[in-house]
Parts: sequence; C-alpha cells; structure tokens
Amino acid sequence: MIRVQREPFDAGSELRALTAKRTDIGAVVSFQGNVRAEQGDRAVRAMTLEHYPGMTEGELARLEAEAQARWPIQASLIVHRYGRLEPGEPIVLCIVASAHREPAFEACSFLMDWLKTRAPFWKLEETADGERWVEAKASDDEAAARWRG
Amino acid sequence: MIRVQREPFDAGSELRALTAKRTDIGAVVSFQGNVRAEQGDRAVRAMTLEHYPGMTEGELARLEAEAQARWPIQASLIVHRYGRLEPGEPIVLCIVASAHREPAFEACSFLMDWLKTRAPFWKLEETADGERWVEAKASDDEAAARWRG
Amino acid sequence: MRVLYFAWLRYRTGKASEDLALPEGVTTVRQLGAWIAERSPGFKEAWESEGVVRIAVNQRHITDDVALGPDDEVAFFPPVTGG
Amino acid sequence: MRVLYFAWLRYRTGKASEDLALPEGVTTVRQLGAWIAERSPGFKEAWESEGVVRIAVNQRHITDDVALGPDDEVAFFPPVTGG
Repeated sequence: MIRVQREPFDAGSELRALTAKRTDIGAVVSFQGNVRAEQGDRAVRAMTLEHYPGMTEGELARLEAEAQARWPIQASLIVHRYGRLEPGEPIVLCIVASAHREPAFEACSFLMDWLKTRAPFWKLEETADGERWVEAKASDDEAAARWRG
Repeated sequence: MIRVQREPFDAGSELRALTAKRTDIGAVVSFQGNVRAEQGDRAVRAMTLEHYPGMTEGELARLEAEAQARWPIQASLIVHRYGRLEPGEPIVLCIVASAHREPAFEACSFLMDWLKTRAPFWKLEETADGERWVEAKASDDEAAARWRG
Repeated sequence: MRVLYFAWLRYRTGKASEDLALPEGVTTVRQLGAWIAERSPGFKEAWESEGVVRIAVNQRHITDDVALGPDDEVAFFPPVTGG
Repeated sequence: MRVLYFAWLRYRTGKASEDLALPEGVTTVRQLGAWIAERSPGFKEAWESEGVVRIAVNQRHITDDVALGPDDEVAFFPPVTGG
C-alpha cells in the first residue's frame, strides 16, 4: 500500500493495522524519517516538501512492486508527506513485513534507498538566512546503485 | 534501554516514547519479531521462551553498548519477552534512532543478528505432535559473523 | 502537450506548468528542452549544466531522449530529494 | 558454587540448578562439565557431542576453558534461539 498525504501519520497505528490478526508474519521492519532541526551547520525552522501529484503515487507503487518482486513480502506500506513540516515531524514511513528478518530488513532498506533517488519530492528548507532548496546527495545515488539487479 | 518482560509490548507506544520531543533524530528503524503459526511444515500452537534471568539483561545491555560504540545512535531500545506466546504475538522489539538512515538500519540489523546468537533465550514449540525445542540455525551464526570487527 | 516545472526550476521559468502545442521542428523531449531554453534564460542555464535537469515523460523518469506526441505530459525538475 | 542448566539440558540433568562445592580435582569449567557428565548420563551424551553444550561463567559467554572459584556461577545450555 502507498499513501501520499499532507497530514501527520502515526507509525504505531500503521504497524498495528498492517499486522493485525496475521499469524504468517515473523518480522516487521519499519523506517521513519523525521525533520531534523540541524542540517549540517544550519538551524532549520521548517521544511516544505513539494511533489509531483500523480507521478509520486505511480513511482511509489512501482517501488513497492519492485520490492515485492525481489523479496518474499507479506505486507508493506509506504506513506510520504508533503507540505510544510517542522523539526521533529515525521516525513516518511516505510514498513515491510515478512516471514523472516533478512528480507524484511533488505526490502525496507531498498525501498528507502530507491525512494530517495526516484520519488519526485523536493525539499525547501527555511533557515534564519532564508529559504534554500536541499541538494541531492551523491551518497544517495551510491546507496541506490547497490540494489541494481 | 533494555527490557525483559512477560507482558506484551506495543511497538507504537515505544516508538513514540523514544522519539518524543526530539528534533535531532532523522531516522528511526524498528524491528519486531512475532510468533508465526507455521514453522517450516509444522503448525505451531504456541511458543514458550525460557531465559537466563540476570545474564539476559547483561547480554542485551552489552549488545546495546556495542551498537552505540559502532554507530552514532541518538536513542535505542531492546524489549524481549519470555513465557508462553501464541501465534501473532510479539516476541522482540528493537528500535534504533539516529540522525541518518544508514546507521539506523545497520545498527538495528546488527542488534538482531547478535541478539539471535548471544541473548540466552530458548524456544519450546508446541505442535499437535507435542513439544519440541527449536534448534539454532547455522544461518544465524553466519549473519552474526558478518559484523565481526 | 502539458509541460511542468518543479522546485527551483519552477522559479527559473516563472511558472509551474504550461500547455504547449508541439513547436515546429520539435519531435523529442530533448529538442523540447532546448526550445524552452531558448525562451527562458533561467531555464537555459540549468538545461546546459550537466546532470541538473531531470525529465519525466507521462510521469515516468526517462534518461534517454524520447519522441513526443501532442498528448504527452513532460516534466522538468532538479534531482529529487524526498525521503 | 551455583550451577544452572537451561532448555533441554535441564531435562537431561533433571534439575534447573544445584549448589555444589568445587569437587576434588576440579579447577576449570571444562573439568566441571566432565565431572557432571560422570554423574548424569543424559548430560554426558550432550557434553561429549561437538558444539551442543554452551557455557557461561558468571553470566558471560565463554568459549575457552576458564578457572573456577567457589563463588562462581556456571551455566550449561544448548545454543540460544531467542529473537
């Protein structure tokens, strides 16, 4: 399942909903990304996420399908927010449930690496010095590259 | 933090408590292990976890300290249950919060791999054919070995 | 044809989107980018820098050049920074 | 000295723990294991199989043999299966 929303989410509720009444799930790995108040040496007041409605949903669904093709996954969820978020707020949630821990860890890590380089989101930081578009990191491209089939 | 308990835990509440009011956390990775109803070709009615009180707490605390020495970790939690658990019930929870996703994923994966081979727990399965002690897996030793410094 | 601009590229063109008829002589997405660059100096600077402008056609990432039809949706944007 | 047995090794010895004075001629944990094996055929079978019996002394895993004192806590158990 994938969701793109402005509202906050609660990782605990999502975890419970995804695994409720399931007895075939042995391992659940989740990743939550939050806005940090410090980015390098900059104090960040807020972060505004812009995205490409339509393509975002398509891209997240393709990521999830790719993970399901690569690993034996019982259930999965990706939630990504857009709009203005303050430090401490959640940005993204990725949950992967599997029979065993290795595929759950690998698939969750894969989803986050690919999402970082493929999902059409852009972050605008607000600092005391004004606004600044966050630049893509070469390390994210490298992290994504290790999953190339 | 580490906890060894008979009672169920709620991953969502633990996640919230660990990250509440924190603006220095960019990534939270969690692992939850549940009892599965099928183990290979056996239908499992319940699983009873025996442990070594005292050593369990010591070993989990040493695992957590080792992870904190290896990765920049903002907060972490390991909760492990003992006693009789039925399919679908949670056994273990491991949460690692960090500024970035790579250390959070790696440390959480490391903790689970080491826990599997070091924490003094033993599982007794109940099936229609009677009771059976779960055997340690060579794959768990191999998974733990990849973290050797 | 619908053309979209995201993040700071949107500031460069001064618009989030525009509806265009496929311009004379433009048959591929790279030709379209070059055509837009001729009309927008801000876009041109980005377009001519290596690895700065990414492209999606019909909401799919593309890396090679592709042919365009009148009903295609084309998006130009900087490298993504979600997650 | 306190000696503990866990999981199916506990079934083999018929007890979860016992308090022992360090037996005559026993100065290390491997000697203690051999001494217990002589008194318990069920334990002996496991003790003499490679890689089946794991040992903790004072609640720490040990792999090499170590000397024992009168106040030590020794535990014998099969490979762990938590998580």
